[in-house]
Parts: sequence; structure tokens; C-alpha cells
Amino acid sequence: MSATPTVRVQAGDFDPAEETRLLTADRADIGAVVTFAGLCRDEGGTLAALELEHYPGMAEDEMMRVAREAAMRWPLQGLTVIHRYGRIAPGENIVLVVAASAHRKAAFEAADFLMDYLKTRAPFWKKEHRRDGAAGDWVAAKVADDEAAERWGA
Amino acid sequence: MSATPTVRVQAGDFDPAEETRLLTADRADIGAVVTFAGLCRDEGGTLAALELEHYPGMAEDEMMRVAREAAMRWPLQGLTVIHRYGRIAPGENIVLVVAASAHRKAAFEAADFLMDYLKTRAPFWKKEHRRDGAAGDWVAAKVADDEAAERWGA
Amino acid sequence: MKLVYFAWVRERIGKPDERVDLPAGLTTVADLLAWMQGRGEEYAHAFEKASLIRVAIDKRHVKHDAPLAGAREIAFFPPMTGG
Amino acid sequence: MKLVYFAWVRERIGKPDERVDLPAGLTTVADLLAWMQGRGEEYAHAFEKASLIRVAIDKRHVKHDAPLAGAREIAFFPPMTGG
Repeated sequence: MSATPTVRVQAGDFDPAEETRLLTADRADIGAVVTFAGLCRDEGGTLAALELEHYPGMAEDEMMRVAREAAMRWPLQGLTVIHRYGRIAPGENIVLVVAASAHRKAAFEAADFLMDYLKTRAPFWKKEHRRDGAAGDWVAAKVADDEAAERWGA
Repeated sequence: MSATPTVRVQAGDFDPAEETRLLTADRADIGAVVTFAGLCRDEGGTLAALELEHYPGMAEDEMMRVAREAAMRWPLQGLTVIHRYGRIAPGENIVLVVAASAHRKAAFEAADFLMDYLKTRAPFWKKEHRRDGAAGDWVAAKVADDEAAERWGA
Repeated sequence: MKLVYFAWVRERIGKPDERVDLPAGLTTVADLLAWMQGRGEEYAHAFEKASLIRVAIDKRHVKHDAPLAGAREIAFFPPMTGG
Repeated sequence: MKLVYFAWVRERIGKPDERVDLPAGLTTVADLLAWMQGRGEEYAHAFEKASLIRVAIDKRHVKHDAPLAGAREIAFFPPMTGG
């Protein structure tokens, strides 16, 4: 039975090292920790910032549903998922997944699965603010993201 | 063209957060950072420590060959691979991979690939020291590890 | 019924949420989407490609053939782009 | 020729490395493995399952059909268990 996941939706930054430490401290049954950090890119210098809109309440619920699904599919000793909202500048963190397991493949697959599902199921939307002041656009969803989620066959 | 990988073989511990910072600081073209940390497990309390033997020179060379192969296959902005040797206690770090890319899938796949190949090609051997003082054994290689490496079709 | 809008659906309609009395005869999400299209120019614009619009009832994703019965809050939004 | 041993190959032979004059007529790694088996009890033990032993010539992995010509350092070890 996997550990209960930790899920947070927050405006402020997170610290991957501290989140990892919270999962691994004072125990010796973890063999593998995979962390995924998603960062805001500047798109070749054209992007001033991303504005992340979310559906409060549903964002947390949906992230927890996906995290619980991962914890059922893979034997995890710990699982943390954090997603930021609001204005995020290039180079800043957007999303974090930390998956800890006795086994390498479980940690990799759980983190990969979580990111695929967050992209297609967690209610967040990115708007681009352009550096040249022109009106930014909402980022379009990628068909590739739906396909990536489908490969897990849920 | 991917960045030149950083490869280190060392007795001392490493700091995943610091290695990540070195790859991502002062740039805004990275969208995804995947880190894998492999830790020493206590095997249900039976293990006192792992002794990691390595082939100096070849270990670094082979890790760099695998890292360069990953950097050719995936567009990476940064790639760091660190492997420890010597006596390692339960809960301590053994191996670290940090892969940074503009894209999530590249970072995930490169880190996964690297770990599969390190296991089957990097000249390290683990010996178990048991807590009860009985003579420890060399850890046996897993057929599953060879199969995992083969799925990349190199 | 509380209706909630996000991202460009919200921008096109011009408000983040509203309370609306739904007419009798709307059974499914698809029925509601068709009715929304007829509520004025801004709604016609927001829902012009109704098949693209994602819907959540009481903060859970639903398909367009889902029943409306029992819903307290219905959200409309474009495909998600988090992560 | 410098021969180098690791892990249980090293333990069974009882030393980490040695300098050896190889006899004429050894062409491939497989030839060398067969010769090593005959060098005494500890070698017979270390190389009893020769097909399991991994070999590196000048710090690069080679297969058992690889030629020995030009080698300066040959290493013998079990399948690796790093990572």
C-alpha cells in the first residue's frame, strides 16, 4: 500500500530539495527518488511572464485524484505534487512532482504518469504575457498531451 | 545540439539541489528538470552498509559515453551524472542524474535511459555488509536490468 | 444554478461566474451548451465550437452526454494547459 | 600484460591486479579466459563460469570474441551492479 500523497496549489514558489527531504528523512526503505520540476521558459526572449489561472477547489481535488491513482498503480513510499498559480516569470518554477519508491521504475513511471495526467486533467490555464507588450494569447492545448495521457490506458 | 554532460565519480555525498541549481541558474530556456537519486536501502533492517567497488578511469569514461549518447538522442540543456563509491550507509545517496531540457519528455526519457545504461555498463559492484555480522554477498545483477537497457535499442 | 467560466471562455463572456435559472427541458450537458450559445453575442462567441468546451459539474470532469440532474455548480473552460 | 580483477573475481583470485606474460597463441578474449581457468585453483574458481565474466580491454567493454591484439590492460569482472 502506497503512502498518502501530498498535494498543494499555491501562488508562492516551492523548494524541491525541501519537499524531497520531507519524503526521505529518517527512513531507509527508499531506493529511488524522481523529481520533476516544470519551469517557465522565456520562449526565445519573447515572453515576459505566464499567467496561470486555475479553478480553486477542483484543482486540488483533481490533483489528489491523479496522485491517488498513481499511488494505487505503483508502490510509492511518498508522493508530493505542487502546482503554482498566478504570474510566473521565465526561469521560475511552475509545477513539482516528487515520487519516492523502493524501486527505480516505480518512481520514474509514477512521476511521468502524474505529469501526463496533470496536463490533461488538472484545471489550470496558461496565458502568455509578451515582452513587446502585444496582447498575449492563451496557450493552446496539445493533441500530443492527450495522446501521452492515453498511453497509460486509464 | 545538447550541452556537454558533467560526470563525476566520488566517495563523498552530493547535493541534488546544488547540482540542479548549477544547470538552471541564470537561464530561462529550460522547461523541465528531472532528477533521479538512487539511495541505499536497509533491506528491512538487515543491511548495515553497501560497499561500492569501481574501476577507476573506466567508470568515468563509461559514464561519459552513456551521458554523451543521451545528449545525442535528446535535446538537453544540461546533464549531470554522479556516482559514489566506497562504504554507503542505508538512507544515503548512491547515484544522481539531473537532466534539463526545454521539453518534459526529453528530460524524463534521458534520465530513465541513463539509469538503465549505468546499471548495465558502468563498472560498479555492490557488496552487502549485513547488520548481524554474517558475511555479506555481492549483489547479483538482474536480468531485468539488461532487458531494461535493451528497450532503448542501442 | 451557478455557472463558472475560465480562461478564454471567461474572457469572451466577460464575467467569471453567474447565477442562472435554467429552463425546463435541458437534460444533458450538450443541451446546456446549445442553450448557452443562444444567450447573446458573447455567449455565441464563447461557445461557437461547443465540442471543444470542457465541462465540470460540481468540480468533476464530465462528458457532454452527462446528465445535469442534481448539479449545483457547472464550469465551462477550454482544454487545460497546466503542468 | 596487466590483468585487473574486480568484485568476486578479485576476491576469488586473491589480488586486485598482476602482470602476466601471455603465452603465444592466445588470439581472442575467449582464448584468454580458457587459459586463465588453467592457472590454478583460485583461477579455476574465479573463471568456472567463463560465459558470465565480463571483460574490458583498455577500459572499454569487449565481447568474448574480441581480439587481444594491442591490449595493454585487460580487466575481468562480474556483471555490473551500480546505479
